[in-house]
Amino acid sequence: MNWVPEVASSFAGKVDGVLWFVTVLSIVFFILITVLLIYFSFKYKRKTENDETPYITGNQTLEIIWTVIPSILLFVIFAYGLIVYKEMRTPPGDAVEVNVTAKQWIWIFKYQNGKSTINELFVQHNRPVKMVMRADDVLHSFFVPAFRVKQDLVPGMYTQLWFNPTKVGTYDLFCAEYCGTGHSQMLAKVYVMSPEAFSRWEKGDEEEGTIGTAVTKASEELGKDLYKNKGCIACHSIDGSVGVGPSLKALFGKNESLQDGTTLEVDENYLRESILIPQAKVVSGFAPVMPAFKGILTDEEVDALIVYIKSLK
Amino acid sequence: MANGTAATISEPSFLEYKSGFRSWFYTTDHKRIGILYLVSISIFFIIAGSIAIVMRAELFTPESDIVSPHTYNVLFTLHGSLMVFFFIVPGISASLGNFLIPLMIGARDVAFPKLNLGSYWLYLIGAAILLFALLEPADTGWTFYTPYSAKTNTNVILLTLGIFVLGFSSILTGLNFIVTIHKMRAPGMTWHRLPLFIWALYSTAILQLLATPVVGITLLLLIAERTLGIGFFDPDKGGDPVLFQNFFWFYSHPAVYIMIIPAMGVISEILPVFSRKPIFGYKAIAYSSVAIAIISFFVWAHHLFVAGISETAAIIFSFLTFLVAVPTAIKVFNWLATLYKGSIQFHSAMLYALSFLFLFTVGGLTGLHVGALAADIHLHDTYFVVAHMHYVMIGGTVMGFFGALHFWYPKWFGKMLDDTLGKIAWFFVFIGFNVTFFPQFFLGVQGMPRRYATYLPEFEPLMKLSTIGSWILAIGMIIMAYNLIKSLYSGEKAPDNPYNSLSLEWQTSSPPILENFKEIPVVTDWSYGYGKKG
Amino acid sequence: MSENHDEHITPYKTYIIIWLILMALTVITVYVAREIDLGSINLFVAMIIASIKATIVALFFMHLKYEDSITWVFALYPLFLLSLLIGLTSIDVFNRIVP
Amino acid sequence: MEQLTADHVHVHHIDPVEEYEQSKFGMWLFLGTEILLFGGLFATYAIFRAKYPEMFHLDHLKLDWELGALNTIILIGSSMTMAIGVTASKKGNNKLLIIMLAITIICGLVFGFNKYLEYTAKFAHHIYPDTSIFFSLYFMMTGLHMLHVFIGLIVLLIIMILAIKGRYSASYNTHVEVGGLYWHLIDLIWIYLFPLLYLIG
Repeated sequence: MNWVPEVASSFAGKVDGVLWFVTVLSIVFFILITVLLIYFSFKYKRKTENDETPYITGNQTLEIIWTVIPSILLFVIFAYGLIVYKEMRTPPGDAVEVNVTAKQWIWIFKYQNGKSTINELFVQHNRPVKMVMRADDVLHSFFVPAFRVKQDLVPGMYTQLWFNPTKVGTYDLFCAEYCGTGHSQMLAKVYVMSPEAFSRWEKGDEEEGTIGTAVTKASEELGKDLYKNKGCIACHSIDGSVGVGPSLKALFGKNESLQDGTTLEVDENYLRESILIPQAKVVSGFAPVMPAFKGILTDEEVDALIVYIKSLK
Repeated sequence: MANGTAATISEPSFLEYKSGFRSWFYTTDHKRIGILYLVSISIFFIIAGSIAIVMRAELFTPESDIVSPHTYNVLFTLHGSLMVFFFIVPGISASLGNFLIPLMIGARDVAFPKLNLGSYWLYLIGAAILLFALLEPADTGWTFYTPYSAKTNTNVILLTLGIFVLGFSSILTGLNFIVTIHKMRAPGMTWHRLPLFIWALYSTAILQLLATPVVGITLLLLIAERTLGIGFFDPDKGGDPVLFQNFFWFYSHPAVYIMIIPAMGVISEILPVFSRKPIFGYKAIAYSSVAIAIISFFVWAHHLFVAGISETAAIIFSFLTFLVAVPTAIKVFNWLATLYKGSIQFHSAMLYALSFLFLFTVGGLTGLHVGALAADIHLHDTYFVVAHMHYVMIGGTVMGFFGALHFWYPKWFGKMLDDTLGKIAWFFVFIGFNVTFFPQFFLGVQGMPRRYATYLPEFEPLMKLSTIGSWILAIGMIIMAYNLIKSLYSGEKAPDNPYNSLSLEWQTSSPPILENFKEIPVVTDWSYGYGKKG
Repeated sequence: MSENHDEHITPYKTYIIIWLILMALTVITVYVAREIDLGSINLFVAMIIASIKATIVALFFMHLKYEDSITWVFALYPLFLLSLLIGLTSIDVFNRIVP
Repeated sequence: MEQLTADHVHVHHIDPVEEYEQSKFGMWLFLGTEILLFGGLFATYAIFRAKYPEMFHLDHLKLDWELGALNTIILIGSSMTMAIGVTASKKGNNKLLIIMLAITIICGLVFGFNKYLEYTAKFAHHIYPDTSIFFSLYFMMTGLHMLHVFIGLIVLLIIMILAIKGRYSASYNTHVEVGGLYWHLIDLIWIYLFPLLYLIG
């Protein structure tokens, strides 16, 4: 079993250093206290009803010792934590900025080249990135255990964090601040890519990036992946239960009444429009909160999602 | 303590002198009010504990299979709110404090008996509001963070209103205790002869009195946000959501000490009696309680290191946080030294007191991890915090509470507890607690966020272990509850002073008579004079 | 704590004088804020005058002057906590980084 | 303890001097709680005034400072009459006590009436608690204060009824002193609210 998650950012090791330092100190004190506790308990266990005990009420020297020594150690812990904290909070000047918007319950990443992705963050290996973050609705928190970074996203205010990924790979991103029903589904992946792979992705030849194998997959399977990875799952169930948005089960061909009072039958065009520009026709009884996926999903991906939705009988 | 009150008393005890509904719900007797609180908080403890069992059962597998994610969110909101506001804050202070303060300082009652009853009624009103709130329970978490709490369409108002009312119950109890301890001590009961439990409750009362109003106004503002549309915490209206967290923790961090200091007081009483030695470092323990009561007001924002507060504030608060650790450490060392060269008897109450020392040490030391800035960034809002907090709250407060129940049971009810059964229950509680919460430290370090209804498969083995632990813990609690109730009927009649304690409450009959003492005792020495002077 | 039960009884005349002083301070604070208008230190001046008024009310109307030390402690400690609440919260709110 | 009839129960005799001291101390503690209850609002005020000085300036001009000043005079006056009442009661002058309580209560009612005029004028101009942060503060602060005035009035009314019944004397006047302390606190809070809201927005 791994004690700590993967060490995948420049300061992750240093954070672990603080963790280990405090842990070792704690263990020393814990052992000291426990051993004395158990030793005293058995050594001085009551033998007879009239055991004689000494009348000891205190000891000035001891009091001073166990006030001063912990105080010093506590100050050292504080200082050590502070030094690493300073580094974690000070992004280097050359850090690449990524705009992060969190909303119930998806992550939207906007890159400097104008690209944007949902629930997938692409960063380049060994290149510091700075996240400039904002929440749309309620508090969220950007947490990547492998990088040892966490920062709340607050509506109406920008917060930031930075990291320098030092290991190519795929990492989990959690929302760590409670944000409602879909909180535990508000997950994303961070892809740390080699410079070559990253620039290929940046140029956009490989829109699906991660789901690199996607092209070869059948549409329905691709749709299912997209449903899980692009955040649909947080609001739209596939088992008929009503969430924040309507369930996708048996949605195709259904008659829906809209907020403007009209009704329509759900067909491919309606699905496409509702994915790309959700606010155009909102089903009555639901709030117009879905983000627009125009410019985020490719035509092929929308097609795949529609095939998938059709399959949900 | 030398006094002549131990003589056999023929008067009926406070339990017997009168019966019937009115004699309880209109009583101004501090001991009966203590029992009323004890029963009420126990009911909420059972409800909130059962909710915890359901939550753990849900977390047995990564998927959501027993309850829906929304229901899970409602459950942890209720678990937190009930445990914090209905059980653990009024817990030791209102139940044992009410029962013991006048007895221990040699008074006939608290300073304001009618106000005391009023506090209890307020508690009941708060509880009644809560019952209505349960019809459509909130899903905000017990912290009610804005803007979610201002936006969710569940019923936040009733729950916060109930807590607001409870707040006033808590304030008035604290007020009553401060005045009682200042003005009603028996002749000769100087400050430096006061039992440490009284010092602890005095410190707690200061926190109750001066921290609670801030959460009162904060929750009131939250209610106003939902009803009147004011926007102090609403970014759309120019407000600041993080301000809510500042205000909320201005109360809720001192509240942590409202929960733990009384338990520390209990330990300071139990250890000397069952070691037959004076408490070590009386003044250090007494003053450190007061120091905690003062310093704990300055540390609230260590809950907000990643919330978006300024770095300057984070650094100041981290530093102050380490300050508050010092008095806590001092207490632990003094308790340990009390055992040295004692004559230690493993009564079930003593077992709880010793496990308090053990578990609270774990809870306190892991507090250093989350107090250190860099480490907290990683650990914040993960299971590490959940484990740390439960080690302090269950390993500390609840162990202290159970210890107190086993220790003072003969005095409350005039019956001896079944000590063997008590030890068996302790064993299950101790093991179950550790199996439940120790794995959560590892889960937290590995990055498992809290308040997740579903989780990634890689966390499954430890989550399963934790759930199994919760069952063992439940078994222990059931055995203990059985013991407590059974002994009421079939327990041996308790002598006035079964443990040969020197403290004043043991010098009157068990259970005490209506006005505690036949004559107000005159105190000539402190209550820890065990052992052979020389 | 207080063993001294011969309570101080304030004569009626004192109250009238205190009232006159309070009235005068009220006029001053209105005058300063509306007529002179000191700009940025307006707040400062107004708060000082209000605090003088509050102190007088507490000392004489509420007889704090004749109370024992423990009452003083519990009268002043909340004010200290309030300044702490405002001070430490301001340290947070007004030092946040803007990325 | 009144319900106890059993003959073998001790009579809980309370020394009036002790009771007086305890109650007065208890009330001071309660005032500490009240200060921190309002404290949350004062802190909110401090933060947002520093954040939005222009808004506070422009919005406070919409308040009727003359009415605020009038209310200040009324409330300080009522505080004085209350203090005189306390002294009267200590001197055993029950008649003066009743007169002073009556004047205090009337002042409180006039204060409330003025507030009512103020609120209705604001509503007429379509100013509500959600109009701006400043008005949120204005309504919350004065509203909570008004609630305290209301509670204070009830307390004073009860004390006045008891005074008319002749319950108080030079040796027993705990309620008067304690009720007086509460009334003075209401005055104290207003002494800060008036300049903060009406004068220096």
